[in-house]
Amino acid sequence: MKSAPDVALGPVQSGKGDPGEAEVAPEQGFMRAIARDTRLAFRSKGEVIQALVFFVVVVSLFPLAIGPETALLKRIAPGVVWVAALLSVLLTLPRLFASDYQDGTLEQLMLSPFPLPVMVAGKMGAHWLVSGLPLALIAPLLGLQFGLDSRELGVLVASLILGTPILSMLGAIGAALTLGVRGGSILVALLILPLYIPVLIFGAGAVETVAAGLDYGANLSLLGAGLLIGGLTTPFAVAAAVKISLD
Amino acid sequence: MFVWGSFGAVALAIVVEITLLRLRTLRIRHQINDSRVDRQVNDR
Amino acid sequence: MASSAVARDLGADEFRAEGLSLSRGPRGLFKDLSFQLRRGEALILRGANGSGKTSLLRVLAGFTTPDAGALFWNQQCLKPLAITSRRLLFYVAHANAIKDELSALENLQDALRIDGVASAALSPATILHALDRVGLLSQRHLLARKLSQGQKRRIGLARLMLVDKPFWLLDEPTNALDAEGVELFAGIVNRHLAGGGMACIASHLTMPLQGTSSELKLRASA
Amino acid sequence: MNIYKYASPATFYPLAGRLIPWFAVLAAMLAAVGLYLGLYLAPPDFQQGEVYRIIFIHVPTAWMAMIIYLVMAAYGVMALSFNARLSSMMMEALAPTGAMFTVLALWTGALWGKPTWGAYWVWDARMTSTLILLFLYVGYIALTHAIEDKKRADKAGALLVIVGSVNVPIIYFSVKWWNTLHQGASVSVTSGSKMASMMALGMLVMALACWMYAIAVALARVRAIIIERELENGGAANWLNTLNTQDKRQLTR
Repeated sequence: MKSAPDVALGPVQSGKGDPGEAEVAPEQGFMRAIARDTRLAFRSKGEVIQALVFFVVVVSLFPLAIGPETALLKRIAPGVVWVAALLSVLLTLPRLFASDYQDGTLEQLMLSPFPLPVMVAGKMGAHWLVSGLPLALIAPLLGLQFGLDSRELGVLVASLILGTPILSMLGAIGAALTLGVRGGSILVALLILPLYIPVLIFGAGAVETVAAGLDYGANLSLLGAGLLIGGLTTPFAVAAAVKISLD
Repeated sequence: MFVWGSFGAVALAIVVEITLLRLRTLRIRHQINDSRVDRQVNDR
Repeated sequence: MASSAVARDLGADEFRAEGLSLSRGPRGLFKDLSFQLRRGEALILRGANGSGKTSLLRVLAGFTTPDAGALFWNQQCLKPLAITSRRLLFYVAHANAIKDELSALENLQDALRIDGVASAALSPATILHALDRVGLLSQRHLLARKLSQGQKRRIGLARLMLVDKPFWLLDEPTNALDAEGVELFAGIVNRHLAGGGMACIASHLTMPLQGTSSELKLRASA
Repeated sequence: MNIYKYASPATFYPLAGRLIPWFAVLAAMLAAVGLYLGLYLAPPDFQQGEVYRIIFIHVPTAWMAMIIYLVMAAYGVMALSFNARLSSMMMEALAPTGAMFTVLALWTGALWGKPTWGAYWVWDARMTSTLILLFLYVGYIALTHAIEDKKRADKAGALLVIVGSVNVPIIYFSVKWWNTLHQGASVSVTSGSKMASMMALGMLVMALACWMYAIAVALARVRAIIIERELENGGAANWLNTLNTQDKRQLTR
């Protein structure tokens, strides 16, 4: 089967009727995908709010389990908040593709002139806006419960803002691989949690180092590096995973 | 005690893995024989 | 009609499938299947359930990689889901690509945005006209969740009227449509074919299609 | 090109059958030499006495756990790029053995930790990373069993292992970082007792023995997988007639 390179069959006329239409650029596709998924998420707000409430509840369980003495709570605070954030993001991962897969819109996305990695990156961005970002914004409130001072809360929010997008990116791979599979949501957790461990270590580690008065810059920059590398590589992996799942 | 515990565990794991493989081949043999018997029976 | 303009510009004259074969586990769905479609032609896929109609359409759309065979567009081999094929193919399956959380109007706007239509050309006029033609103008702001299966299918029909791509792959497009809906559907496809478009439709109904259309019977093999 | 001749499962089946005895015998011999070196020739360590001999099985199994995962990733790349069904079958064949070696590495590590550091589990950087590696193995096995369609399961598993293998060094780095953050420099597995050349040799021989064993078991399992998939596709009957007598006798008593 001779496979020729992508053959351009003349000027692509995607405007309706007026041939002079400028070609719609891929970043436009990215913005459209983010806008589309965010709107869809706000239409079914329930899921988004439930994940947020889950985060708050899980975090407040620990003082009840471990006892109220502040010294201990202050030590475990970063770990508790980060693990709760991890689990909360994990809860909303199936949302990424499942509904589009059921109602057939995922196939429309795959047949869109915009490259699939761009559209998938948009979906990941939208998922972060509705899951990771809200977590990072209300985390300081919970940090107060654990007696963290303002500097530690600042680093906690910074680490969550840098870390949660990576969770959405890696999680998208798991969500795409387990599309349409029975018991998929638990399977996603099993597949993706090992990959979350470096983010957890550097995220929680950042807050611990600032609590110990050390330089937390390294942790945050490593998270930033993960964010950049992830941003450039995971969309392609997720696009491949979607194609595999729809084969 | 610890030394024999370690080497013993490895030996045990190897034995278990090999027996599981043998069982799998036996199961396949039954499947093949059954499918060959069906074929001869209804002689499609 | 829009699609004829696109077909001419893209020079989409002839689509050819050669030696396609696919099997799902023990079931060989189709073997060494070839066919050719020129502008204005339609191919109707007949066959009982599970005879591979849907799988064939998904192979043509590029989702499913066949065990053997290739697709050609104007004698050039087509990589599945490559940018060229994505600009030429429109595919809709049983689940007719409608988001329940969006209204009829929003669904159509969303579909066109995904289709890469420049935002300037997203004028509601053409969309409202299409909705009017399928009789959903009054319910255009109603969430799709509240519409009946037949009405959702009609949103799909409105979507067809706005599609800019020359080669349509439709899987049971007339499901849940009443007689008048089927009439409307045939009209849309005929206009598409008359405008130089092509279509491959899996359906049980005999289609009142004017253009030259051929049939392909897929046997439900063992 | 000869390579593609053996890339098809049907022709690879008899070849694998012929290779298994060789690897099995090699594994047994190497293991015998390795054990002799490790248990008799090597002098007892002045600090830990006899207990350090666990190294001779702990380090090879830990190495194998890692190597098999990377070999699976290599097969995964081949499975995705060349659409080679045999590569994904080899992945499926290697996974259980890799997981077994990981469990053994953890088990022997714990048994060695108790007398040396006083506790079965001390969150040592390498041991923790090996534990995470076990989760990656279990993830692959769970994913490939959860998806019914074999073709999709193969490709999905391949992609997961590739993504996993890219993350393994990151996990190792982050766990090492985490470990030094909390415990200071941990006792590394080998630096405790001085690395006599005898010990290095013993470990190397045992590692090779484990390697040969892994190949033999993987080849045997891949033969089983080839037949199972043929049965699933209903093609086993006629394909069987092409087998040579020795394979056929084994399968159709």
